[in-house]
Amino acid sequence: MAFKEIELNMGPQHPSTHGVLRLKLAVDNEVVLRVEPVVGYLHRGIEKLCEHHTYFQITPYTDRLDYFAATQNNLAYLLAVEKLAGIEVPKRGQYIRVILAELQRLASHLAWIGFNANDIGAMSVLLYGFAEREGILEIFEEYIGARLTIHSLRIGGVPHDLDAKIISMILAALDSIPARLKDIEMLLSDNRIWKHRTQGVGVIPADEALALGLTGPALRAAGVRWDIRKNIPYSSYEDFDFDVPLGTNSDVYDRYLVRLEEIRQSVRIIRQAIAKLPGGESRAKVPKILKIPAGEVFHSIEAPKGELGFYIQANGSEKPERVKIKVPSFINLQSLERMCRGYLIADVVAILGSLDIVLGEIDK
Amino acid sequence: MTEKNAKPGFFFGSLDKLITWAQKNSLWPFGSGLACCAIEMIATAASHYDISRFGMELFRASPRQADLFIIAGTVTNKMAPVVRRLWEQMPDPKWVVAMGNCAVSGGPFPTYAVLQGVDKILPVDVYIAGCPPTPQGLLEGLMLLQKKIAKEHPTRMIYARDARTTE
Amino acid sequence: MSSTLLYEFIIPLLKVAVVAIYPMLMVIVMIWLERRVVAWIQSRIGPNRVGFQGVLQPFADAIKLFFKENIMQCGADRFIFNVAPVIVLWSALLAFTFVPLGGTMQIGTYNLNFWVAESPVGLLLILGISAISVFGIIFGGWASNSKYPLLGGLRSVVQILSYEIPTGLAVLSVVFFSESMNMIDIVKKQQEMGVWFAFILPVSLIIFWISAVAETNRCPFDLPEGESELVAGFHTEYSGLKFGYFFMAEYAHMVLLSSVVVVLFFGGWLPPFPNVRFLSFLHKVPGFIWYFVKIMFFLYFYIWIRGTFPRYRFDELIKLAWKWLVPLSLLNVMLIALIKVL
Amino acid sequence: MPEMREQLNNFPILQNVFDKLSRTFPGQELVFSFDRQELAVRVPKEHLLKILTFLKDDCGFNTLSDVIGLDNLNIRKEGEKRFAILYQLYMFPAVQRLRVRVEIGENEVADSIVPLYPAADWAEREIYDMFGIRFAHHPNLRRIYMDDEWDGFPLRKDYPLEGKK
Repeated sequence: MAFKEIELNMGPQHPSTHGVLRLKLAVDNEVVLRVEPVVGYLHRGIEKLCEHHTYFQITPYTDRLDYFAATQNNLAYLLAVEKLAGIEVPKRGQYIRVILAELQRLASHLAWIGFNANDIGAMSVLLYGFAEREGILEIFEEYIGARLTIHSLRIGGVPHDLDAKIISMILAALDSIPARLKDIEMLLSDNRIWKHRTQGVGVIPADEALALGLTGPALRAAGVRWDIRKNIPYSSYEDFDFDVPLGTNSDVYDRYLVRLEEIRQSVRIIRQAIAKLPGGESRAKVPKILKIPAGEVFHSIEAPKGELGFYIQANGSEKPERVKIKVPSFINLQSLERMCRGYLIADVVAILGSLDIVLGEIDK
Repeated sequence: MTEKNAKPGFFFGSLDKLITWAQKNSLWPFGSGLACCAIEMIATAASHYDISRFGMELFRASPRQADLFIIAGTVTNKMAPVVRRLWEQMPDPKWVVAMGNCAVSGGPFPTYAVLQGVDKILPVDVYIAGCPPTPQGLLEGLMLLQKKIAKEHPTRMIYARDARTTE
Repeated sequence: MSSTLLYEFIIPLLKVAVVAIYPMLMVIVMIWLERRVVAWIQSRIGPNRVGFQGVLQPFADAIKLFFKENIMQCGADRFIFNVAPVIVLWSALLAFTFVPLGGTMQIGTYNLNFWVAESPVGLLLILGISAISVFGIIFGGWASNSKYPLLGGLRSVVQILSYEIPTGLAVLSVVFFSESMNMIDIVKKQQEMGVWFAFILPVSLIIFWISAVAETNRCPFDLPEGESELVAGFHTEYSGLKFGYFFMAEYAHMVLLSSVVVVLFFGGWLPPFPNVRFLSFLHKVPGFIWYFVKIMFFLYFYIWIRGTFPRYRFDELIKLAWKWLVPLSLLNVMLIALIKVL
Repeated sequence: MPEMREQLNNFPILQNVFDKLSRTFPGQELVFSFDRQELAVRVPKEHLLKILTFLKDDCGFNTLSDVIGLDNLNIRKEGEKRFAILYQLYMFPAVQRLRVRVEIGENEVADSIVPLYPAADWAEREIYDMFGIRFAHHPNLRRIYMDDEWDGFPLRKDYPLEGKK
């Protein structure tokens, strides 16, 4: 019987492509032969917009890149601008930035666990993850007034100081997270069906992951110890001790374990940051009209999805000449083709979920 | 009795009430999100704000079974024909809610790649402002839609048969 | 009105009406129960705006589905596309004729028995008729003329056929004890032996229950309409009331298989603890109440599983059927045959 | 050049990369710049592949973080080429960064580094899509964001923000 390959289209609208991503699958009766991701359905031209806005006006645009971790995008952009303009952020401002960034990592990972479990069928974990994430969104709503695209950092530091009410809310949220993680782990970690669906699926060796430019939890699951918070500490991350969770055989199950462990480490970091919160100013003096002399800088941080970097080229005016955003999901999605060969359609869904891609970030 | 403003009699009036009551209370949204607003839409469907109280929690993945299309996010020029085709695939009594500034009017992205407002390609019933609108904002928009559905007259085609041609 | 007309024609007609409406009522209850229980598992509230505590929600869904536009795929095969949902729903409803809903009740001179038909091979008929629903699913998948339903249809064929075998063998082990495939005799045998088959044959109960969940395409075996993989599986292209048929058929199958499990293993309409002296007031409660209570437990169990388990992958599903359930049920049948002989 | 060495004194690894580069490529005009603790080197277009292979194999820059396209229409001095491509290299585990800059003319063809770093595949397609710089020997050079039949290259300075109607 002539072998006939079906061209299946996991189109721009599909329950498990986390947004508007199109996967062209060449399928031989459920076994995937080739995967070709097509992106660009959410390209809004943010880099072109950055060239027409001042440094202050660009920060809200960075919220809408990775809309799960808005504060992390702000942090990456602002650290690049401050490095370019030579602005020194006071210690208290740096600590508050670490607290907000790690809270945002918690929210992003909790949402990811929910989506990945929902892709593999466990719908309840999606609801548990989102219920826990609501607690963190309330903190941001109390601190800055918005929930998702919060624009919570400014050039030179943070807009408001952390008062006792917010700190008590943060500590309350941190207390409830480990209990909720235990529920999720009880439901998933040693569940035979979950193990069948995730162990040995989407395996990529460490050297190939490095060559493909993979970063973040997906790379750490391959056993590569690369966490920019540890390698090139920024915004006083060197004051906190936390360990970098590593996986062994780099499959969907290890990425799940690495992210679970990262949630616990983030809770540790926030507790230390609150305990050692120094006094003083929380924002440096920044001129109203910030003109940065010609120069270029590339600075990257450890976002929940991977290494998020900003390249800014200044031309002396108050608007940047060029802003290029090095986006982790864009590069991670490239390795999907390599990871999915020979697996089933159900595995493509699980692998895509384990990469934790966000289309707002990929299409910029 | 001119057909233009034909009033539904008792029978058709109460039949309308029954149909619109049913349509209002079992609006199955189409499980398609485009950008940041989609995350707030899911947060609205999650346990904290719980859209299932209104009977809307069955997010149907296939357009054939959905009757409410929430445009949650930025509609780019590349995505516009896809959104239009998805809307056409939905069975007839269908409603469209434009959620968020990007869907309402292009929002913060006046660029070459973004369609400035989804009402250029779809008939929109309710516009919800916000970038992204908070879950309370989305719930309020959906309740407005429910009120709008309650005022509709699906059996108009029967009691105002000629009106259909003059409409 | 002569008594034969009453006894021979009107009462069986009423009974047929009851058995036809009974699954529909159960479907209505199930829709509400499922959405509330799953919501409760997921710390949500579930529908509570429509009528008192959302009780009218299933009616709202049904009426809305009735008035939806009826879309036909352009390339679809018209007749098969329309017949598929009818087959799936019809096969579930027809099988209910042999399910005993309760014991016999003495009214005046006439003892009214709570089942429509009694046949010496009732059990086989039920399993056979409910297996016809596979045709509906394949027709639905194939006739929609698009890739995802086709994949959904293929998956359901292999799944339901490979789970027929453990079902058959588990039923065989029960028939060893009840020496008859007549559903009423099975219950009478359990009454006679004073113990339910569940306690004698726990292994075949487990096997039967797992294959029952697999046969109704319920989570964790809901691959044919795997939401996150195949968009909506075999009923992707169905809209309006045709989709409603598939929706109702799934619940009707659940009620059917729960009632088969109840009759085979938990003594259909028998009150629990028959020989405990001081609990004898339980006998006053009529049979169908017990049957209903036991069914509700199993329906709740279906929903409970849906709230907790992730979905199987296709090869795991088949491996579970052929590497675990079939050998286990064969062993079980041999074991029971040995016990019966000794 | 010698004062560049002093600047790199407290960065030993970057210093020996600087020495190796200036030793093995004495002829070509490599322009080094070290500002805000970031070492950047400007490389002529013809020797790009040779230098990048040398950096990857001998100097240990084993990962490519990003490929950045620039349109210097407004800020270029006289006689300079219009476009520039920057390769942001990263050395793991020694944790060092290096930026290699190449100047590209209006309709010159750059050569693709996908055989060296597979990660550059989509980044180069994005630069082609946004700036119109073609890459030789690229596996499948197509637009990645815009429609295939979109005319114009959006990130060029002379392309209006609202797009051509």
